[in-house]
Amino acid sequence: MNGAGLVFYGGILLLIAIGIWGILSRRNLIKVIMAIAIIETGVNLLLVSVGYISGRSAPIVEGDTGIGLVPEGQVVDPIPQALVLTAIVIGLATTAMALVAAVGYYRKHGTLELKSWSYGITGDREVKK
Amino acid sequence: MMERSTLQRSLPALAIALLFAATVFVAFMEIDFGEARVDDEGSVAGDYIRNGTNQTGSANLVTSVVVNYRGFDTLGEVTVLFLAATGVGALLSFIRKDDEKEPGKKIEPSFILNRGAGLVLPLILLFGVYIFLHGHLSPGGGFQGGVIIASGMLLYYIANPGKRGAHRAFSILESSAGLAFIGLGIVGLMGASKIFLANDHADIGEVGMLLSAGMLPLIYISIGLKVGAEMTGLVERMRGEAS
Amino acid sequence: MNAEVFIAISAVSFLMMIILAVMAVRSKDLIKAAVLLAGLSLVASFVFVLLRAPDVAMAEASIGSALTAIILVYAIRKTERYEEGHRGGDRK
Amino acid sequence: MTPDPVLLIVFPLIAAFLTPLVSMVSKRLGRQVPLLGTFSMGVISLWLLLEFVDMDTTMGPITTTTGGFQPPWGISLVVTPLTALVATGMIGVALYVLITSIQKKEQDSGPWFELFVMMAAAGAVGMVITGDLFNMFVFLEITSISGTVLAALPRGDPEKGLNWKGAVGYAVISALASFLILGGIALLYGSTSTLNLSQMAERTGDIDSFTAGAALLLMLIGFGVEAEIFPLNGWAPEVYRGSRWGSSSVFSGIIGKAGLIALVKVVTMVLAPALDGAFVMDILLWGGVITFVVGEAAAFTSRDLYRLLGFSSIGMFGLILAAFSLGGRAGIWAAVLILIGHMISKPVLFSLSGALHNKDRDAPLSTLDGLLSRSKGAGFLFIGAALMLLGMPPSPIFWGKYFLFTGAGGEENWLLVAIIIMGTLLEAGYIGKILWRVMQRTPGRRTVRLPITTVIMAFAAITIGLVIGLIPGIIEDLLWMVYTNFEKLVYLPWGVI
Repeated sequence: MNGAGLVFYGGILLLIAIGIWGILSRRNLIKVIMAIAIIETGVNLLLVSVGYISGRSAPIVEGDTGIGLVPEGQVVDPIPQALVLTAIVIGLATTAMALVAAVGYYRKHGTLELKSWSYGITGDREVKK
Repeated sequence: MMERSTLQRSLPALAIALLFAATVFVAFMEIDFGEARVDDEGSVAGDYIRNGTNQTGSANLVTSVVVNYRGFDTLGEVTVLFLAATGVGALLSFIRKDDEKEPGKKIEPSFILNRGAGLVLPLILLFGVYIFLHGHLSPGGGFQGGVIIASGMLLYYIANPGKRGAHRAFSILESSAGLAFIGLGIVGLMGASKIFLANDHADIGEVGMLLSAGMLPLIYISIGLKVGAEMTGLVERMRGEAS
Repeated sequence: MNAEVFIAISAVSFLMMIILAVMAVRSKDLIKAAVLLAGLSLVASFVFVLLRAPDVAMAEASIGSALTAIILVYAIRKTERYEEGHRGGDRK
Repeated sequence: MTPDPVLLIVFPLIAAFLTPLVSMVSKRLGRQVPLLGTFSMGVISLWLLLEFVDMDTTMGPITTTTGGFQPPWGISLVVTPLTALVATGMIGVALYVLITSIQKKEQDSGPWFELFVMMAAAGAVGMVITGDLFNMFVFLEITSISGTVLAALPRGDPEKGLNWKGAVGYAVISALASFLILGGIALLYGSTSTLNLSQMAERTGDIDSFTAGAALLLMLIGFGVEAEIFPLNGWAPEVYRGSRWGSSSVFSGIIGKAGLIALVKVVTMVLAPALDGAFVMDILLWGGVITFVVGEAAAFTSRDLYRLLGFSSIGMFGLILAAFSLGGRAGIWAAVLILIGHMISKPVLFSLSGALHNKDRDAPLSTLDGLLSRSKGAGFLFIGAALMLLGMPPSPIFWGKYFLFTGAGGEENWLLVAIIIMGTLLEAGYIGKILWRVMQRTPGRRTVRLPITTVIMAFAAITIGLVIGLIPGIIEDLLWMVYTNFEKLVYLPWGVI
């Protein structure tokens, strides 16, 4: 295994681990959404690193190369970059939706702490007979 | 007491997170970093690299993937952004009533910000347009150009808190740019290949020129306008003092 | 750029990102966390440049750091600035 | 002539972009645009389904491609008998919800509800028919953003506050789930160099089993959240409890089903061949069985009508997943039949509950007291739909459970048989409980007037269910085709798509 891989994959997964730790240990909704944003950045980095090829340039043909001079063997994988471009925009959309829901939750319940995920019988205690 | 319970929650959480990350990390170590997998037989990306410029006429291969090969994804993506902007507006319209009761602390923009934003706005907008017009030639494109336009508009709004009312125009722009994107896709469906979003109607032209790559720049312009309008709408609605 | 320099630069960037992420998660001040998150995105966009992805770097710098931070700050302004348990915060 | 499957996505998108424009001119007209979009989707999907019925059973999938390149270079859409059936069912649920709420004046400030119901259906259809992994992620996002808005819309007057608790839970968990799926996509793309599902399926046999296992973990968590599989469904009860009946129908009939089919599709096509297939299917099987038992048990103890119906949906998701992963002819047929029966009966139950209790409060089970004497029509429709859900003989669910028992018995998996019987008894318990309340005599309570659209749509839905159950010939061809496709298109021993 090469050192660059260790640095990249290791660094990215530590980043993701911090995000998961944030989600699990924090109760503040906005902080949880921030932790998800950290995970999102990590996953995007992961996708692009999968497409990286050492010693090659960005997937853009120089202006004067023209047709016929295809940059085979010179550029990195363009697909993950295109996917990440999409994923970043989608990430903004999901973050915005989650934030609006958090603001609404705060306005209704007066707190940003999501106390329980009331599963099963526990949620029913609140229901009046 | 508080510190202790935070710690009690924190340590198991950290352990779970590290365990999870370690599993995924070991899995990723199987994928060699920096390896030229695109040169392997049957790699889709390898075919894009070999034929991308010839097939789509775009000098920027990421653009050719985003707009042409995987244009359907991009259509879905601008739809996601559209839905988010609409959804944020819809949900905030129920919250906004409370805002009127207790107006937040308004920050008055300084004179320099006020005047400066007016001067800078055309330049920023022009730069955004430049970015998405050259999406098939250089880094950047519809998304990045759209965001730049959105940031220009947001700066203008911050500097001129009184100026409102462009929401309707943005909404119209957003919808019509989306319809234009689908329309360009249907051109492909009606065309020779009968394939949605096919780029076979226009001449591909000379790679590296502004007027090249067939429908690609047209599609990227509609994406750019749509993303610009949507992001402006999204952030302005999050700000929530308008309309 | 030779391999060692590449590894060294990326290792430093990752170290910075990890420190920023830990600080953002630990901070009780949400505005501060949002700013730290924007910084994390900026470093990430630098890493995207290292990975030869200029398109993604542009998008990350503008969307990931600027717009996400802006909507986070707007959301925090509509709610509370400090997490529960913060000393001196305006707890209700 | 076969319509191009891409129209299934293009029509609703046109309608979605037109909705704000038309609403500016007239709010009333704006509400009709999503209905029109959903209706056109329904026409295309029914047409595709009928294409399969007309053809002989050897017909392969109807495919199309986008972007001007053949797969794997362009994104392809693959419509098989199974996906056509599921897509038609999901669009049917969306139409049911939209048409039934035409008459009701919801106090929303715009056509939000209609728009997002349509887009949830469009995203779900896209998830089911797409032949590309990343495209599936994009459609998943369309679905989950629509789902967040739908989860927030409350019963009764939205001005009194939205169901924020449900919305924020769903938004946060589905965002996390979708990024985990994206991580899985990175893993799979890195090891196969393709995103096309069928090409990926050919290649995953060679990848390292630990890598495949990690991808399986990520995909199970990611799609399991959407499919409301235990223990990833903690967000679901709050959504069912506080959202309006239409949103609950969309979650149980469209979003959850799409997550389920996507999970089955990804796991059986792509990941099972990379690992020990039987082991992977066992994980899905027992995940489904546990979800079934937990869901039915929670429904049994529920005191809130909407939560009861929601937990019952969760139980059904588990049962369908278990049937799919049991595999074989009996398992696949059972899964399809239970899926159809649930898609027909649950929206009817939700809509009748909505007509009874449309307030921003919990609905105790006593809401149902004496329904039959208060309104003959509503009572009979409710009893019919509830019995169909339980699986009384002419119901598709009856045949589904019959095949499930023969399938599990055929494999001599008596533990599975015993657990399914236990779950069904729990189900019979709570359905008996609510039916007992429905048939009670309660003099003095006000009579219920059902909106005419609700009566017509509920009657139509139950009729369709009865026809399928009574004349199995209608669906038999299709079931055979689902199964032969399953064997034929087999990329692999477990291939379903």
